[in-house]
Amino acid sequence: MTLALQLAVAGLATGSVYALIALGIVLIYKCSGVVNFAQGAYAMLGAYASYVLLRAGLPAVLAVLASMGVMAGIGALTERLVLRPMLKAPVVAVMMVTLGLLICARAACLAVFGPDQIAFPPVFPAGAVSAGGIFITYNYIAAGILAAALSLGFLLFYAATPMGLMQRCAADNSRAALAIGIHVSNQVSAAWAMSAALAGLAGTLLATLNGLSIGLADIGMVAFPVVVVGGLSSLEGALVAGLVLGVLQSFTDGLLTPALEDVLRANTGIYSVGALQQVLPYALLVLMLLLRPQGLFGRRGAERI
Amino acid sequence: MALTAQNVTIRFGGVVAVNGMALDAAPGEIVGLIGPNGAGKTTFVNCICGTYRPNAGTALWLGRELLGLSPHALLKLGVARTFQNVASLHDLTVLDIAKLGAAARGDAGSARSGGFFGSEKALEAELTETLLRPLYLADVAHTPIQTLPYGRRKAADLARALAAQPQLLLLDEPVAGLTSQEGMAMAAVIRGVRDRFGCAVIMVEHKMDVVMSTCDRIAVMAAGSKIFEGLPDAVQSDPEVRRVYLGEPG
Amino acid sequence: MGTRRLLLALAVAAVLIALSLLLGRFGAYLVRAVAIAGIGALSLNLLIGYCGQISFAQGALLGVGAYVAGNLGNAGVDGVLALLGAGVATAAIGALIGLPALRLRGLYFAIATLAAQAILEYLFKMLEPFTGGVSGLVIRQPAFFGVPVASDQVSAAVSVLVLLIAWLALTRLTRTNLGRAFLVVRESEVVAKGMGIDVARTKAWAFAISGFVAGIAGGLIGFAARLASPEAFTLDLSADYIAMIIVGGLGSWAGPLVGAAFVVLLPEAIQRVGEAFDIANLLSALRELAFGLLIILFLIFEPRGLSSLLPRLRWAQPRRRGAAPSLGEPGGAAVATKGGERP
Amino acid sequence: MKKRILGALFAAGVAAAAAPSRAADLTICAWGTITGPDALVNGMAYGTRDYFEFLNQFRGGIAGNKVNTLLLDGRYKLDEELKIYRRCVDQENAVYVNGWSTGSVNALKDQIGGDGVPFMTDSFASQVLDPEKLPYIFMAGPTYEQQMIIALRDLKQKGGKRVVLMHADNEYGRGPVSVVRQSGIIPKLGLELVDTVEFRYDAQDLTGQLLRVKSRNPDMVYIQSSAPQALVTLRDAAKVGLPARLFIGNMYDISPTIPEQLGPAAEGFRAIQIYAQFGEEIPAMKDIEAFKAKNKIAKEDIYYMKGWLQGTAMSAAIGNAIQKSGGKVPSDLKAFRKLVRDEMEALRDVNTGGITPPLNYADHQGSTQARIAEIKDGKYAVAGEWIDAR
Repeated sequence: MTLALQLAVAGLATGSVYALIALGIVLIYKCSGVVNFAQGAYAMLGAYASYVLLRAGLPAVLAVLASMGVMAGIGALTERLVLRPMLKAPVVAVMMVTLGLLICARAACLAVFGPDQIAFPPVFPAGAVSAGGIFITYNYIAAGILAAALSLGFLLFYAATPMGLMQRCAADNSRAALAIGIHVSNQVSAAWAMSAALAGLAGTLLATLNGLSIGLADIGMVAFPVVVVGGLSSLEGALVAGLVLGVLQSFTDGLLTPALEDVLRANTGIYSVGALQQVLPYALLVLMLLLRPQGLFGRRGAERI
Repeated sequence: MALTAQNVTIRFGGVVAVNGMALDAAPGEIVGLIGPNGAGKTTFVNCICGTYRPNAGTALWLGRELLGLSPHALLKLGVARTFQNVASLHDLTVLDIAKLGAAARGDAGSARSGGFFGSEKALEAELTETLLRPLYLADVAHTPIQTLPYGRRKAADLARALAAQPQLLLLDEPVAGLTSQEGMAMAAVIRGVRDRFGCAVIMVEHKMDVVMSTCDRIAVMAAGSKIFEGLPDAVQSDPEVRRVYLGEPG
Repeated sequence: MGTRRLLLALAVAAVLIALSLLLGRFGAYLVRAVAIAGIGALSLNLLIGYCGQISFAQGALLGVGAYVAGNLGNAGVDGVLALLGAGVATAAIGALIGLPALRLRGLYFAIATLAAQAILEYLFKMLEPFTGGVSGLVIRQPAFFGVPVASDQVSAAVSVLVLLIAWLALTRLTRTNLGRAFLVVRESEVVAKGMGIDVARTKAWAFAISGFVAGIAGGLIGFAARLASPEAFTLDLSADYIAMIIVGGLGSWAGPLVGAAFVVLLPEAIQRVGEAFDIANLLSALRELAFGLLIILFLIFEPRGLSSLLPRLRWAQPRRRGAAPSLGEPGGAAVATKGGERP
Repeated sequence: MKKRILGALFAAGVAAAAAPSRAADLTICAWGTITGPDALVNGMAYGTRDYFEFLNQFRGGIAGNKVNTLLLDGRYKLDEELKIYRRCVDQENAVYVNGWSTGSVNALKDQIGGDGVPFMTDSFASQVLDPEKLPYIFMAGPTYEQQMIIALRDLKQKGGKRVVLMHADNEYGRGPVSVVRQSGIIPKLGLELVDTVEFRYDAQDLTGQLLRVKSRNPDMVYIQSSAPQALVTLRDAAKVGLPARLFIGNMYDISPTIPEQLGPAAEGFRAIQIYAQFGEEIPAMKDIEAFKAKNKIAKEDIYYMKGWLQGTAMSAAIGNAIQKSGGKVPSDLKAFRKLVRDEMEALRDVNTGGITPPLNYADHQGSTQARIAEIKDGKYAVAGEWIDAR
């Protein structure tokens, strides 16, 4: 039981980081119809930016905020310089251009920071809570809570503030938004900026947990199943699916895989099921696409000709 | 009657786009379908030719139910359509488009595509002579459709539909976007097609002069329903039509 | 197809074959790598460039081909039959991956192929009796029509020959009804359906044919490396192939070949230039950076790819802009998928 | 313009690819993960290259012949490594090749024999160690299986019982673990294998796996993976409250990065140590210091020492081969390679300047001895004497 509880806590912590990344992807998709492969790269860049600023001696809070600012700038710049010229290009081209961005960002960090993992300066106090057989470090708790709080805060922002409303309006119907005086292209830039800043924060949190390396960018790939399972244009879906996936992966690692392997080892010649958690998100994704292609929270839309 | 559509109804969410629409057409007859924007004309056509699946209604064609069949199956039954906007098909030439139409008719064709190994020369010659030349497209047979002026693209789309040798032809605004000169030429072509192939034609169109001079019978739609049906001369004098369609106070 | 194009293709193939027979083993190695990549890119071009179905599973499909051809070859089946077998098996898997495409469109389908890639990679590692697990499958030297392929030069020549056949077959395919139907489906499924094209059947054929060619390319990869390893058929490889057809020019038939040559040789070129300077630890980063930048710049500034540059430079032909296939043109696909795309 | 630059770049590359290599007396070709997932241990790639550079700068090359060394980046990607191998053998005409990953050596083992080129593998995989069937492949220490057995014996001695094996999902990880598991040596030693845990070699988070390990209540967890994965493992072990002293890794888990990044969480972690540490007071260090005075050393760690040792062994064989040919590099490369191989196998009691006990290459391993190192106060310290794994 304590094992299950601890797995759940660990899963929620990672899941909330997934959710942060996935939120960014959904936001960009809603506003500009682009599935952004570079979201993982934003996370990685944000983490490296925080690292540089922390090393420069900035206090943790300031450094993280500043890195989010930097990422917002990078996000907006990407939209202006790369995505805008491709406004009329087909979807495969836009997807590929974001993939190109991912490759470039990784290569740039590789050139500047080298291939080895770097120790991330401590942002949260060291130490751990140990109660009732559950053992968890402050760092883990803080990262998990922060990510979850931010995700929720972002949902609130989107649902309740004027700017959020404008964003929603621009996303739902850009022509109508234009007609009532919303500067749609600015809103699209703003969405990219926000989404990159979110990813940057997620990357920083992830770096406090996992250390700093260009491998951080890989989280973008996990986020894709998350957004599809949640429903490509649903923010709530991204949040829920992120958490669910985090917990599921954690349970797969800690409970399902060993149980499965125990059975297989006892009864068959099969010894291992390998890195099962790695395919789990994708298996889930396929299942979802077959059963409910619009995702957990997505709506089915009619198509016009 | 060859085509008898009755009580065709389709809803999108809460909106009833077509409501209890009825229409029929006989071989060799050109039926015009007119009405203000949003009246549901194109939606009705989309229901008949398989793009949409209506919520209710029947459409019998030579005794067979059409509603619910795919466009692919409909073509085999001799039902073809043209599009309001001709899709941009970068790489395809006029002849390619015509061949696509011919392919859709299945086994009925006299000279079929040569497949992977054979030659298509015979088919090309047949299509050029019987379709492209009458539609004034023979000189641009090998030109990519994208580079042609709008009027000729529409003609190519018509050629595609005709290549399937339809017995029921649905035309969605065949002269929209054409100059009036081109429009009259197209109208003449449509009449020629009818005379030549003897097919039933349903034609959605806005341009009244074309409709008046081409159609044998006219149906008027408003808000998803038919409000009038009759001879061209009678349409203009009907007070209800004048009110909803020509904008005159009742 | 025009006689001129056929002659040109034959001439290029002849030169490549001669080159591979004359070159040293490393040169032959490069020619073979380009030729095999070219076959794989042709296959993907059929799917993405012609039928408009984005797939990120090309790497895994090549893997399927390699494993099947390897197992058949090891069981004593002749190389030619082994390649054909790999083609058929991969066509089946390709069609299976394509199944969701009958229901899903655009982005959703692209992400579904990501899943297919991940799941196949996992299976490569787990199906040990068939794949050799993480160690990979050691493949014996193949024999074609009973003649063993003893040297890298000969295997390069064989690859070029297969490339030529694949190129001729695929260019011919686009001149059939099915080929024309691919193009219409790419532009708009709605229009295609309205035209009476059986969209599901057309897509299924695209996946099967593309898979068949990919399987043959994969088989050649296996025969060349003499090993099929899960580490070789990753998502990175899929991305490489997509880059090839984009850099080369989507939807043209010279594009994939130019793109394959470019993507295979560019890293080697940068490597060699870089070795002149003492930047060993930066070279990989530079290679990746160049790769990424190329993709971005081509997509923004030259969406019709390298292959569209070649004739302009070489013969300075005036070209109608609209006549060439283009990624950047506001095509129906873009309009149909922007924003409103739902499965 | 863009096109022209690309064209020029291209032409240059193709020209370079087609041209024969630079004129030098003899060429050594090495590849490693300069950039990639296991770059943390790439000191050995630099070490081997630097040893030959050292010979050039301080000893006038090998028996008066300058050595051209080529260090390439395999990026831990199989196709890249296979391409590099082809280049080394056929284009650079290397007399001796030093290659990286277990996967690549495994893929190349037949070709290496066919090409007849002496090959020093950085991997310790037992399936490429076979002096009879694979006469051209050499390594520089005990195999992964032997390293694992050293750890198991140590556990037995200390009275432990329950063993967990953790490994990555690649050949390097899964291969040796299944060999040891299937050999039945664990029960033979009176130990119990309570679980085997496989993970993605590029995994960033192993919390779930470590909770699983924790639930098995092990006395020892052996990590068959390299420093980057050991780092993640120990970090997440601390997260779930498993002490580092339970863990022991193979020889690729000795990296200053681990105590540096994990601090107290790494205290007590142990690893199999085959070579002397960088900076130890041994004769070889004097050469390295001399070299360092004139050159920059990329990584000052134990893997650099491994590379240096590999260079020592390779150059000894090459030197003997040149002497047998009358002091000159033979013009027949094929024969020269064969001669180098024979001389390699004939190496006895090669002095390594204290990096390892003297080398004996009859078994293609050089040395089968190792010690166990433990992290104490943020540093690896040798605990105990040389143990022979055989």
